[in-house]
Amino acid sequence: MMLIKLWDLILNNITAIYNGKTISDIPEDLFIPPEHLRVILEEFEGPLDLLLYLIKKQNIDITDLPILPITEQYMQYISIMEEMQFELAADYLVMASTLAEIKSKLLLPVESESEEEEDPRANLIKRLLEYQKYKNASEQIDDMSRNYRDFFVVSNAIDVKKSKIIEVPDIKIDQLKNAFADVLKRAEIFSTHNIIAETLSVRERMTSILSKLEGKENIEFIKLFNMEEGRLGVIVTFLALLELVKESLVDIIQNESMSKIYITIK
Amino acid sequence: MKYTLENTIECLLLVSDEPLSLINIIKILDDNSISKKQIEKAIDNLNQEYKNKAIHISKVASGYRYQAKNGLEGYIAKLKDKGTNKFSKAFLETIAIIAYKQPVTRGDIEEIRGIAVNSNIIRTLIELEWIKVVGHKESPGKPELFGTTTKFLDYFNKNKLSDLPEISDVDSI
Amino acid sequence: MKYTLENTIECLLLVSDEPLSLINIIKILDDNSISKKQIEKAIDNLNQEYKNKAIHISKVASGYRYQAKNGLEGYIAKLKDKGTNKFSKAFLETIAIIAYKQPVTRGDIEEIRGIAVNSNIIRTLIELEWIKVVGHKESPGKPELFGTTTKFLDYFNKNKLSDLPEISDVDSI
Repeated sequence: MMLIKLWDLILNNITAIYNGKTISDIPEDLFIPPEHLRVILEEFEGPLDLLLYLIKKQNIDITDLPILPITEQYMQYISIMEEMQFELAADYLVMASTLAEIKSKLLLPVESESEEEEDPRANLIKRLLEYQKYKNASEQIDDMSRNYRDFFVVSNAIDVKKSKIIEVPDIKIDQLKNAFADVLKRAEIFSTHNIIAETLSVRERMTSILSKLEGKENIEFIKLFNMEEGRLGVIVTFLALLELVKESLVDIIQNESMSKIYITIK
Repeated sequence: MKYTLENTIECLLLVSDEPLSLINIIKILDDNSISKKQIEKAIDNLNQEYKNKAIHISKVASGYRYQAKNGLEGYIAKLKDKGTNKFSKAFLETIAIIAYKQPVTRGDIEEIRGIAVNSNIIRTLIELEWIKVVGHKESPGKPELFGTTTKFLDYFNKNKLSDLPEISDVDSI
Repeated sequence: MKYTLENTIECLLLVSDEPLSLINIIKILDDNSISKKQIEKAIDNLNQEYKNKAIHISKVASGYRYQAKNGLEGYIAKLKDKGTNKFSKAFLETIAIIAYKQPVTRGDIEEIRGIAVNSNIIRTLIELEWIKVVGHKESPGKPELFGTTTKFLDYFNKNKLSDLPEISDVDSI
C-alpha cells in the first residue's frame, strides 16, 4: 500500500541518483528496497524543493498555484515519510501548516472593504521563485571548471630541505579520536563515498601484512598466521587478507590445487 | 641577487603552497627597488618562455600560481589519484547563496532554502577557507555575516566575484 | 603527444605530489615506444635547460622531484614561515584518518576530507616516523599507501592500533 502511493510520486520522472546510477526508468514490477526509497526521499533538499518538484511534475503555472491539490500531495508525501519513519525535518511540518493556512485563507469569503488584499499565495510563490533562482545558481557553480577536475594547479612542487629538528606535536589521544569523528561528519558533505567504521585490528593487520610483503616476492599464506594469537588472531588475519584482496592490494596464488598458497603484492 | 628576478619568482611560486600576490612577492624579496611593474613584467617574460611548455603562470583571485596547460589531463588524472570532487546539493546551494547574496547570515540561507542550515556545511566552508565571517548583522543576537574569500575564487579559477556566471531572477518554473 | 617528452615530464613532475620513478613515468605515459633511457635523457635535457634557473630536477630514493638550488633559502624560509601546520586541524585530521583507515593513499585522505592534502603534513608525519609507506596501491601511478608505525603507538602509549579509542556510533554521528 505504502509502496504504491510512493510509486505515484516517484514514477513520473524523478531522477534519483543512487550509487551514481539513474533509477528513473525502473520496470513497474520491480520492488524497491526501502533503502533505495530512502535515497529518493533524501533527494529533496527541503520542503521548498519538494514543492517545486510537485509543481514541475504537474506542469503547473506557478503564478496561479493551485493550493488545494498541491497541499494534498504535499501532505501525502509527508505521511509516507512518517510511515517510513524517515527522520522528518521540522521544516517540512512548518511548510505543511503554511500550506494549510493559505488554503483556509483562500476559502474565506473575500471581504470587499479591505482594498488590495494580498493574495495569500503571493509570499509562498515568491519564496519558491527565489529558491529556484539559487538552485539554478548552485548548478552553475557545480558546472564551473574546478581545480583537480578541469584544471590542475602546481602547488608546493619543490622539495625544500628541512633544516630544523622537527618538533613533536603535543596531541592527546582524545583529540585524535575527535578529529576522526569530525572528519566522518564532514565526509557526508562530499557525496562520493561511504565510510564505514571497521575494526581497527583488521586495518592494523592489513598494514602489517603489507609491511611483511614489502620488498619480498611473496610470502607463504600459512606464514602470515601466528598461532599464538589464537582463534581471534587467525580470524583477524584472514579478514585482513580478504580486505586486501578486495582492495586489489595483494594477490593470492596457488599454482595447482592442494599446493602451497602464496600471497604477493599486486 | 644570485638569480635573475625571473628565476627567483619562478622558484618562489613553485615552492609556495598558495598563490602569491605581487605584494607577497615584494615582501619576500624585501627590496624597495623592485616595483610591482617589474614583477608583472618578469611574470610575463616567464610565460613567454613557457610558450611551448605544458605549464604556465596563471592569475587568480589571490595571486599568481602555476597551472598545467590543457592537453595532459589524461596523464595527470592518473597521477593524482583524486576523488571526483562531487559536492552534495545542500553544499552547493549553501555556497551559491553565500556567493551571490553576500553578506548573508545563517538565517538568510535558511529563509531561502526553507530548511535549517547544516552546521557541518558551514564549518567545512570555513575550514576550506571558502567563506569567512565578514561582520555581524545589526539585529538581535548579532548574527554572523558570511562572505566568500579569494580562495573560493581560486578553486574555480576566477579572478573576482563578477567572473562567476550571472544569475537572473526566475519568473516561472 | 601535444608536448615534447621534456615538457610532458616537466609538467608531470611539477604537478605530482610525490617523486616519480622512471617506471611511474612510463606507466603514466602508457607508451611502449618510450624507454627508460629516453626518459633519463629528457630529464638530463631539462636540467641542462635549468642551468641558470633556481630549480632543478633531482633524484631521490623514490624517484625524481624538483628541488630548489642553493641561494634562495632566505626567501623560501619567509614563504614557509606561515606555520608548519603541526598543530592544525588539518594535521590532526590527516593523522587520524591514517590511523583509523590505514592503509590509505593521499587520494583517500583527500576524498574523506574533501580538501587537498598538504604535502608538508605528510612529510612531517614521515619525518616524525609516525607514518610510513606500507605499499603501493594497484592503480595508475601506483600511489603510496600510508600506515602508522609503532612509534606512533608509542607516542600515545598504546600497544596496538585496536587500543585506540573506538569510534563506535559512526553512522549516527
